[in-house]
Parts: sequence; C-alpha cells; structure tokens
Amino acid sequence: MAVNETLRVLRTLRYDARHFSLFLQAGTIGPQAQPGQFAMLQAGDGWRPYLRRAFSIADVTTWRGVPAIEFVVKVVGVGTETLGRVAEGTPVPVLGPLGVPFPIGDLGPGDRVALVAGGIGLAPLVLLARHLSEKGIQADLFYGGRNESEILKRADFERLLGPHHCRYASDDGSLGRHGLVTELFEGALAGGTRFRRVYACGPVPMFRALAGILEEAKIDGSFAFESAMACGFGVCLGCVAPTADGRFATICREGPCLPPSAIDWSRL
Amino acid sequence: MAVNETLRVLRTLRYDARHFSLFLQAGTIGPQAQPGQFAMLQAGDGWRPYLRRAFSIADVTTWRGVPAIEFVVKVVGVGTETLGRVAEGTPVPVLGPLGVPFPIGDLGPGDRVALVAGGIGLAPLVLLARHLSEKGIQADLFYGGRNESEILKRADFERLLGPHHCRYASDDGSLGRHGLVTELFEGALAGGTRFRRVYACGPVPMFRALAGILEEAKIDGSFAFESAMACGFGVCLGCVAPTADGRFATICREGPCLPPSAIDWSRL
Amino acid sequence: MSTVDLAVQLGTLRLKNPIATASGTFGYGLEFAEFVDLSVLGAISIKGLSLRPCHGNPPPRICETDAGMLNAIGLQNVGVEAFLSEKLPELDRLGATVIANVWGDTEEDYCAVVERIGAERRIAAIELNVSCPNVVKGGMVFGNDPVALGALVRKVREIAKRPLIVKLSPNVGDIVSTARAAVDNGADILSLINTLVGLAIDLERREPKIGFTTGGLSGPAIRHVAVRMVWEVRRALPKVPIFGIGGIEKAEDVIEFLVAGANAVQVGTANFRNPSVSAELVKGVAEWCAAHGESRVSNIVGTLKTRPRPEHTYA
Amino acid sequence: MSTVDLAVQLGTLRLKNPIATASGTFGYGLEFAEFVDLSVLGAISIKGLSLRPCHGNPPPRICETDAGMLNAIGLQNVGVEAFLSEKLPELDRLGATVIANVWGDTEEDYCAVVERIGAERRIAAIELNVSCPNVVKGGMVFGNDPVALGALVRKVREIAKRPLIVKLSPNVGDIVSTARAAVDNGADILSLINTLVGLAIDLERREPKIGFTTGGLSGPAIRHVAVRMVWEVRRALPKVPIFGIGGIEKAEDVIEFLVAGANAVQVGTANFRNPSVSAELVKGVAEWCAAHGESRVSNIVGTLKTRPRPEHTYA
Ligand SMILES: Cc1cc2nc3c(=O)[nH]c(=O)nc-3n(C[C@H](O)[C@H](O)[C@H](O)COP(=O)(O)OP(=O)(O)OC[C@H]3O[C@@H](n4cnc5c(N)ncnc54)[C@H](O)[C@@H]3O)c2cc1C
Ligand SMILES: Cc1cc2nc3c(=O)[nH]c(=O)nc-3n(C[C@H](O)[C@H](O)[C@H](O)COP(=O)(O)OP(=O)(O)OC[C@H]3O[C@@H](n4cnc5c(N)ncnc54)[C@H](O)[C@@H]3O)c2cc1C
Ligand SMILES: Cc1cc2nc3c(=O)[nH]c(=O)nc-3n(C[C@H](O)[C@H](O)[C@H](O)COP(=O)(O)O)c2cc1C
Ligand SMILES: Cc1cc2nc3c(=O)[nH]c(=O)nc-3n(C[C@H](O)[C@H](O)[C@H](O)COP(=O)(O)O)c2cc1C
Ligand code: FES
Ligand code: FES
Repeated sequence: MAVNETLRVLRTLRYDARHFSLFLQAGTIGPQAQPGQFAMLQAGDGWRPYLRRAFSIADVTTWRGVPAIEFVVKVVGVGTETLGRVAEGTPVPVLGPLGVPFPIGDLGPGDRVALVAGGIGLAPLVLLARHLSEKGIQADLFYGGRNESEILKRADFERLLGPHHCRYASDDGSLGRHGLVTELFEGALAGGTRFRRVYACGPVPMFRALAGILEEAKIDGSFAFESAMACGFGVCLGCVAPTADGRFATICREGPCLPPSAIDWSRL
Repeated sequence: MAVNETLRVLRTLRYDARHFSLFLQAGTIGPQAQPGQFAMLQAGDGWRPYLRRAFSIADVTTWRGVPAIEFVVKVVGVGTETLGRVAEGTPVPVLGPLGVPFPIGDLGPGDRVALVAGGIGLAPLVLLARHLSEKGIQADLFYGGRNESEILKRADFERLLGPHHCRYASDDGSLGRHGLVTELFEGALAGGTRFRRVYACGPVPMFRALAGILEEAKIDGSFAFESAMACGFGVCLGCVAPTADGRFATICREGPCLPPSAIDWSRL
Repeated sequence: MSTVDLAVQLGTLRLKNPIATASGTFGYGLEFAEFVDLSVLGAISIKGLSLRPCHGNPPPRICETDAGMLNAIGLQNVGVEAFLSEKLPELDRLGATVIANVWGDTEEDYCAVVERIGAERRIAAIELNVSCPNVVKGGMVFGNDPVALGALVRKVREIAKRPLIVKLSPNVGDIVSTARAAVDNGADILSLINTLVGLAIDLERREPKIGFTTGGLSGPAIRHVAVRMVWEVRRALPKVPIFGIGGIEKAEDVIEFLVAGANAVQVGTANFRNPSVSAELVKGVAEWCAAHGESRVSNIVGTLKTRPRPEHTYA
Repeated sequence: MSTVDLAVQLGTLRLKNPIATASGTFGYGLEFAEFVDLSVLGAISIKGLSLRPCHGNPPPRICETDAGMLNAIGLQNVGVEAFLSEKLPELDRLGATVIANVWGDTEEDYCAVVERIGAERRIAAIELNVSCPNVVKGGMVFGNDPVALGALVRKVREIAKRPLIVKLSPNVGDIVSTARAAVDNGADILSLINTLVGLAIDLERREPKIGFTTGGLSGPAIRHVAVRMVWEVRRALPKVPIFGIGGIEKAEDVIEFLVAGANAVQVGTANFRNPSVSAELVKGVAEWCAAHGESRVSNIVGTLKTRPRPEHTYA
C-alpha cells in the first residue's frame, strides 16, 4: 500500500559531481519496499521543478542506527540538482512504494540469475541483490558505464554477491571490459553460464539489445523501465509504453518491472 | 548610476520571527547609495518569487571589516521569507542604487529636521540619520510600531541622533507613547519644536495623516513611498501613484522620495 | 469549523462541499482511495469515457513546463461499459459522488455514451468534454464553435437523464459565446476551463516534446486565465452554475474561483503532485471560511467587487 | 563564436541578430543604456506610442503570478511627438535599431501616429499594437476580429512609409485567421504574442488585484502557448516573417521559438527581472549555435520536425 508521507534527509553521500546517494528516514515506506519499486520525491519547495520525480528505491538500510531508504541519483536536470543540494534534516515529500517489483517469489536456492545494469540503472539492483542474497539465490552482476566513475556502489554489490560474481564494462575501458555491458553478458552466456532469469535496468538501447539476446537464448527477463512521469500511480496515463498486445501500458503501475516480451519494441 | 551586480550574503541578523537585517557585500552599489534610495533583490533562484523585490538601503556599513549594505526586512510573503532563509555566502542579484533620495543637500548645521517612521518604514531612515549626523544637522526621530518588538534598531538611532532625540509610540503601549506616531509628532509640534523638514516612511494611513499635519503647519516634507514594483527603474510603469498635477508618477524613478504635496491624496 | 456550512448547490446537483476533482487527473477515483477518503470530496469527475475503450496517443504524452505541464494523453480510457461494471460499484461503496466525463468523435458517439449511462443513479452528473485539444476529431472541434457546440448539447440534452455539465475550452476568442451556446441548448452546469493548447520543443532532436505535437497546458500557469473566464461567464450569465477549474493548489485558490463566480471547483494537476491534496483542500476551505467569519461557503460565490473601467485620459 | 552568423532578415528589415526587446518592457530604451549596450541588440520595440501623451490606468497596475505577472498599464506614454524629439535622437546616437510600437483608439488615431512617423529613417519599422487587452477602446477590439483588423491594417499600410509589423493577440480562437487578415491586408511582419487576459483577486478585499480588473498575463507561464501559435502561423503562412514573443528567459527559449518558426524574437518581462538579459541572450544564442555546429542562426528557423497526428485507436 503506497503512502504519501514526508521524510527527513539523513545524509547525502556524493560520489562525484554528477552522482550521489540520498538517505531519507525509512518512514512507513521503507519496510514495505520490494526490489524494483520506486518512489516519487518532491524536490525543493515544489515550484521548480513543478512535478515530483521518480527514483528507484535503491536500498533499505540504516544510517547511524536510524532506519533509512537510500536513493542513488544521477544529476541530469533541475530536479536532481535541487535534490543534490538538500541539507540534512530537510523534510522531503515522498510517495511510495510504487509499481510492480521484480518477480523473485518463484526463485529458491539453487537458482542462478543475472543482474544487468547500465549507468544509473544500478539503482534498483542493489536492493534486489540484497533480497536475492538473503534468499540464498546466486546472482551475477553485469554492470556497464561510460567510465569507472559511473560504476557505483561496487563494494555493496561485491559484498552481497561475492566479488567474483561482479563484472564490469566501460565505454572507455577505465574499468573492466572495454565495451558494452551487453557484450559482457553475451560473453558469459557464450561461456556456458545458464541463468534462470535476467533482471535489468538501464538505457533503452541496452534494453533493446538485451531483449534480443534473451529472446534468442529463450531466457526469462524482467526489466525496470523508465519514462517521464507526472503522477507515478497510474492516473495521469502519461508514462505509457507500447505493448506487444497493441495497447499502451503505464510504466508506473503496470511496471516499472515488466518482461521484455510485454513491450512492442518496434513502436518504443 | 545604477548597477546590476551579484553580491554575497555576509550575515543575517534576526530580530524576531518576522524581522531581520540582511548584510550583503557593498559591491559598487554601497558606496554610491544615498539615503532614501533602494535596491531590487532577487530572492531564491528567481522562480518563486518570479520578480525581484524592492528594499530600502538601510545602512552602508561594515561587517567584520568587509564593506556591507544593510537591509532591514519585515517578512510578509514568499520573497521576504525566502530572503530570510539565505545562507551566508549565497550570491544575491542586486540592482541599485535606485530612485530619488531624500533631499538633504540644502541643509546645514543649525537646521533641525524630524524623521517619522511607521513600522518597517524605519529602514531608509537609518542611513538618513547617519548622513544627517555626519553633516551636523539635528534630527528628532518619531517612530511608531504595533508593539515594542516592531520598533527596531533603536540603539543605532539613539547613537546617531542622541537618546533624547528618539521618541517612540506603540499601538499597545509596550514602548513609549500609547498611540499613533503622528500623535507623538503632533505633540512635539504643539510643544513648540520647529522643523525645517520632515522625512517620513511608513504605511499609507500614516502618510495621509502626516501630509495633513504638514500642510496645516506649512512644513516641508519628503516621504519615501512604497508600491508594488516589477522593474524598479522606470520602465514597466507599474508602480505609479496619482500626482497633484493629474498624472501618474513612477514611485521607483520619480520617487520613492517625494514631497507629500506632489501626491493627489484623494486618488491614492 | 463544524459551524461552516460547506454545501453548494449547482442546479439540481447538491454537493457536500465545493471541492471536486477534475477529469483525467483523478483516474477512476479508485486509484486515490489509498490517499483520500473519497466520501469527503464534493465530487470526482472521472477520466473521459468513450463508448468503446480507447488506447490514446503514442508517447511521449507529458512534459513539465514552468508552473505547469503539457499533456496529450489522447483520452485513453476503459470505455463506458467497463467503467459501469468494474469501477462504479466500488466507487459507490466508497461513498464517492461521481461525475461521468464523456466524449466522442461525433455527435452520435457522444449520444451513445450518454444513452448507455441512462438514468444510472450512482452517477451524479454527466460532464461533456467538448474541449479536449489532444485528439484529431471531436474535442475542440465542438468546443471552439458555438454553433456546433449548441447542436451537440441540444442532442445530448434530449437523451440525458442526469444533470448535464458542459466543459468549455479556453482556446476561444470569447468564452461567453460558447458558454451561452451551451446554456441556451440545455446545459445545466458549465465547467471551465480545460487546458490551453501549447507546444514545447526538444531542441536536441528538433521535435515536439509531446508525441501529438501540441499538448494541453495545465497547472498554476493557467489559473488567472481560468479565473478571468469564470468571471466573464458569471457576469454574462448570472444564474448558470459553474465549476471553476485551472491551476488550483491551495485553499486560497479555491476561494479566488468562488469570489470570481464559481459555485464549486475541480482540482486537476495538483492531484499528481500531491495525491491527498483534494481532501486537504476541503479542510483548508473550511478553515479559511472560519477564519474569515463566513458561515456558509456559498455566500462567497460571485462576491467580487469591480470598479468601472477607466477610459484613457490624455495630457 | 565570431564564426556564427547571427543576422536575420524579416522582409526588408535586416537585424544584426534575432534578439529584440518587447514593447512596454523596455521603456524608451534609454532607461536600459546603463545596463545594456543598445547597439548590440537586434532591435528594441519601444513603449506603445499614441498621438497624444496618455496617462494610463489608475494603480494598482501590476501583480505577480506563478511564473509570470499581470499588468494593466493602460498604455501610458509620452506621445509620438515627444518620443521623436526627445528620445529618438539619443537612441540613434547610441546605435539602437528602433521599432516604434503604436496604438490608437480608432483607425484615425492609428493612422495619425503612423503619418507623424512618416519616412523617419531612424525608425526601422512600425509595430501596430492591435492586441492590448488593457484599454477600453481600440486594443483587442481590433485584435480579436479578423475583419476589423484587416480594415485597420489596410488603411495603415496605405500611409506607412516604413516596414509594417502587426502584433497579434493570443486571446482568439484561431490565431491563423487574424494572422492571415493582417498579412492579406499588407502586414510585412507579424509579432506574436501579446499577453493573455487574466484576473487575480485580493481575497481580503474581494477586489481585483489590478485596478483595471483584468490584466495581461506575461512571462514563462505563457511561453508554450506562444510557441504553439508561432508554429501554427508558420505552418499556415510559410513566407511571413515572424517575431516570436512570450516568456523568453534563456537562450534555449529563443532557439525554441526559432525552431517553431520565428525569424526573430522579442524579450519582454525578463527585462524587469534582469535588465541585462537581452544582451546576455545575444551572447547565449551565439554560444548555443556554436555548440550545436550552426554557423547561421537563420538556418534554425522553422526546423521543427513533426509527426503525423494519430487518430484514436479503439480496442
Ligand atoms: C521508475 C523510475 C525510476 C527511476 N529511478 C532513478 C534512480 O534511481 N536514479 C536516478 O538518478 N534516476 C532515476 N530515474 C530517472 C529520474 O526520474 C530522472 O532522472 C529525473 O526525473 C530527472 O529530473 P530532473 O528534474 O533532474 O531532469 P529534467 O530537467 O526533468 O530533465 C533532464 C533530462 O532528463 C530527461 N528525463 C526527465 N525525466 C526522466 C525520466 N523519468 N526518465 C528518463 N529521463 C528523464 C529529460 O528528457 C531531459 O533530457 C527513474 C525514473 C523512473 C521513471
Ligand atoms: C521602494 C521600496 C522600498 C522598500 N523597502 C523595504 C524595506 O526596507 N524593508 C521591507 O521589509 N520592505 C520594504 N519594502 C516592501 C517590500 O518590497 C515588500 O514587503 C516585498 O516586496 C514583499 O514581498 P513578498 O514576496 O515577501 O510578499 P508578497 O507575497 O509579494 O506579498 C505579501 C503582501 O505584501 C504586499 N506587498 C507586496 N509588495 C509590496 C510592496 N512593494 N509594497 C508594499 N506591500 C507590498 C502584498 O500586497 C501582499 O499583501 C519596500 C518597497 C518599496 C517599493
Ligand atoms: C493528464 C491530464 C488529462 C486530462 N484528461 C481530461 C479528460 O479526459 N477530460 C477532460 O474533460 N479534461 C481532461 N483534462 C483537463 C483537466 O480536467 C482540467 O480541466 C485541466 O487540467 C485544468 O485544470 P488544472 O490546471 O487544475 O489541471 C486533463 C488534464 C490533464 C493534465
Ligand atoms: C508591463 C507590460 C507592458 C506592456 N506594454 C505593451 C505595449 O505598450 N505595447 C505592446 O504591443 N505590448 C506591450 N506588452 C506586451 C509585451 O510586449 C509582450 O508581448 C508580452 O509581455 C509577452 O512577452 P513576455 O512574456 O516576454 O513578457 C507589455 C507587457 C508588459 C508586461
Ligand atoms: S506517471 Fe501517471 S500514469 Fe504513470
Ligand atoms: S517598478 Fe517599473 S516603473 Fe516603477
């Protein structure tokens, strides 16, 4: 059940000029949050930007003993800039948890899955990695970014999944494989690794390539989609994507986590 | 010559929940400022509020050795609230000094004048008191407010003018005379004090009463008027007041300091 | 506060308070049940219904603007049939006062939806959306032209068995003409305004930010245009009940519309920013009235005092 | 940056760059000389001139709104005579390219001002304000009605000896109709838009915040309405030169208008917030072009790519 509440900023952790983690009080949203869900945050006094912004619930954790929700944010415009400047203690209106989470209920020990992240797409995969590891499910991370500094929270992933299960790719070769994360993932498939399911979050070109790979290899997938959102809970009908059955699905309510087969990639 | 420059906040001094002094770097505006002039300040990032706000240049002073301009501000809405929250070091776009100052060039030692302030109308009178005292002109302050906490910067006035030359009135009797500042001033006139000129700043009802008193007593006056302003330098024609010669005068450019006889009080 | 009488009467439509929600910004109401007790609202106008379910426009459908947003949803909806069978019973159970916002491509389409609703008592009123700027047919074609609008309203009025609201477009030269056309042909109530047509451009691609090219501008940016139109219609048609709509965020905004002449308001885009805002406004309006010594909110309606407008004076 | 060609051509009017300032927001230009080198601007449109000096409307004349403001100045101005003798020589000395914005209560009034300007070479163009919402006579009476507008433009065109700009009102149902009426009757250039009519209310007094009751809404709140209208006129009249106006604050806003089809722009309310903004925009546009590999700003004009609009699809 989604909640509209005001949560205080516990801490902002800067990775570099364009990336930071924002820790808010967990409120009643944190304990309910499932991996892949998101929240709508109001940045600033709500006038500029005018609408709330969507952010994946990256982790549910603690900060100095206080239950916390973590968001990992990339600065791209007015809302993310404003959020990056909030002082500790500032009250932030938050609506969440929202959307359909990654499906994990059908998995158990013995299953092996892959997490594929592109850029800021790491965000929803942290909490997913935590839940999978708690359930004893083996997961391999394939994580690509433009360069080393775009590949965030490696220590967390390596702690949760084991360092050998975390592989990286960068466009400039500054970390891991020089090239695309989908090539990294294809390499693993070619090497014979079998995955029961692939969880992914990243830019559309990555999704498009990955959807092709999964279809070819007949592997189940769950992608956390993004879209410009006005409401986040299914009422504005603004965030839709074209579906394989010829409709438009709301990313915020029917998603954000959808199987790639649900999407009409030719109309996206 | 007015300047459009960005000045950093040196310090905010709170008097109570509704009143504060804002000290900005003096920039090139401070040294030029004459008593009665004002500046247009942008509060916040310039989106809410959308327009700049007008504030009298209350004093030109120093803060920890740094040349400073002081504004004395009463919180009444979004702009003044936002200004009251700015952190030290924040750059504030400032346009100034603007408008016609109080006329003092014709005065010399031996002249005696009165300063009449109502509420936040004290603001332009501080710098005036400083200039008058530097020129050796004797000035008496008559200053009224709702209650004691609305009567600000008494120590400054008493230092500049002498404690015996500062008299107060309050609506609730908490400081000085119980009643209106115009009654206080009339009392002084009735007591035989003669003033060469009366400088005033305050709400319209105070101006109206004072204009009547001055006309009757045939005393010269200069009032610092207020009006909602969009530009502050005479181009929007938004801030006008009706004049005795049947026109509309811009308060920002033909004023803010005008003789009460210039105004058509019946149309104001 | 219990002493403030919030009830308002719009023709035969009595609302417990003047706060309704605007079509397209409140889904089918049920999505808000987590955030708002629907029974405390004056009414909810649900997403525009057509005879058959409609898929709407290809994305992108929305973009943010200064103090507002553009949208071109294209009237995606489940269709009147699914609404009546799947949504309405639950809305009724939750105590919601439901306004059915309806649209069609042609007069026949409009009439068919209205016919289907028939005398359904769980629908408090029907609201004709003749002003949607985001569709190729219907929509603004009717809303822009007093003659076409009058003919449509007359046809619908003949078959409508519930109070009939006509929702006007602000994209006109003279709102009074379309208002009059609607009222003269049988509208019981007017809603104004729908969105202003706007265009925003993605400069990197040199393409519209909205897939439909233009979109409807909503939010605080349009509020004072809406208040002006309400006032113009109130002056010209002193008796017609009016829902004021456009950029309402705060209790003061509601009061502003009432003073201008609206009998009630509909809150739109603000529901996206804060899903609890409608219920908060009910409280806020009661508090405003109490603080201002108004014992009945309906006494505020149309109390704007205007001065005669001056002609030029020359020197 | 010196490699970017900023010059634009609007009919016979050649401007060194596409940044002009909008009438009523730049005084007589001279007030800005402290903040801006007037010679770097494409043009300045000065405060609307009438034959005789005019006192304007009683205050209050302005109020702030969300992302904008309302004004009803009522066209206070020094009159064409004083402008020509007292302001124009100084503007000329400062190297300003001057557009004379003019208005009247009647056709005769308009013609008299235009006649007085005659063949004055220091005036680069005449801009007819047929769209001021803040006066009882003239103003929008012409701007709202294609027939009245056409007749006025035709009369003025006969006597005007300088390029003729007609400034259109956005308070119409179809901007293309008034645009066409102006062009068909001899307008050389169109300016759009003037302000949208709005009403804001002081709730404590239950009086309009503006003395004239309504005022004109300007600022970012109206930008996307303006961009849409420019695009509509550009599509319908591919050849007419257009000044785009409305809520311009940043270089990107200028580019948005150009992409939509404006050949140049006029910056309005932003001049109040930041008196140096117009010169900053000249630099900003040059920088944008340089960063985007555009060597001539005029190549950007009308480059919006639109998709065909979808009709409804039903399930
Ligand atoms: C379900 C969901 C989860 C998300 N999770 C995260 C997250 O964990 N961390 C994170 O950093 N970002 C996340 N995003 C993206 C985030 O919402 C956008 O970056 C943010 O809205 C941009 O706001 P802004 O005001 O900074 O940028 P704006 O000024 O609004 O826009 C800047 C640029 O970003 C683009 N943009 C705007 N909104 C979106 C959007 N919703 N999706 C994609 N591009 C957009 C614009 O087109 C523009 O090019 C998520 C988005 C969704 C829908
Ligand atoms: C020349 C001049 C000098 C001024 N000097 C000072 C000063 O030294 N200290 C100070 O505190 N204030 C001063 N003011 C008043 C100050 O400009 C306003 O209080 C301020 O603009 C209010 O902004 P806001 O956003 O806080 O309030 P808003 O939200 O804009 O308005 C809140 C209330 O204040 C009223 N108001 C708004 N603007 C003005 C205005 N310009 N004058 C009077 N009432 C207004 C509104 O009608 C409303 O009732 C001066 C005004 C002028 C014109
Ligand atoms: C996303 C969105 C969808 C809308 N859909 C409809 C609709 O289906 N029918 C309708 O009559 N109005 C529709 N509207 C218009 C609103 O009901 C309202 O008239 C308008 O948004 C102005 O109010 P606001 O500024 O409070 O949002 C829609 C508005 C928005 C923003
Ligand atoms: C205070 C004010 C005065 C104006 N006076 C005139 C005028 O005299 N003549 C005119 O054609 N337009 C006038 N306008 C309209 C502007 O020129 C411009 O068309 C409008 O403000 C929209 O642009 P903006 O949003 O950039 O301000 C005025 C606008 C404002 C805000
Ligand atoms: S964001 Fe409103 S429906 Fe998805
Ligand atoms: S504030 Fe613009 S003319 Fe005075």
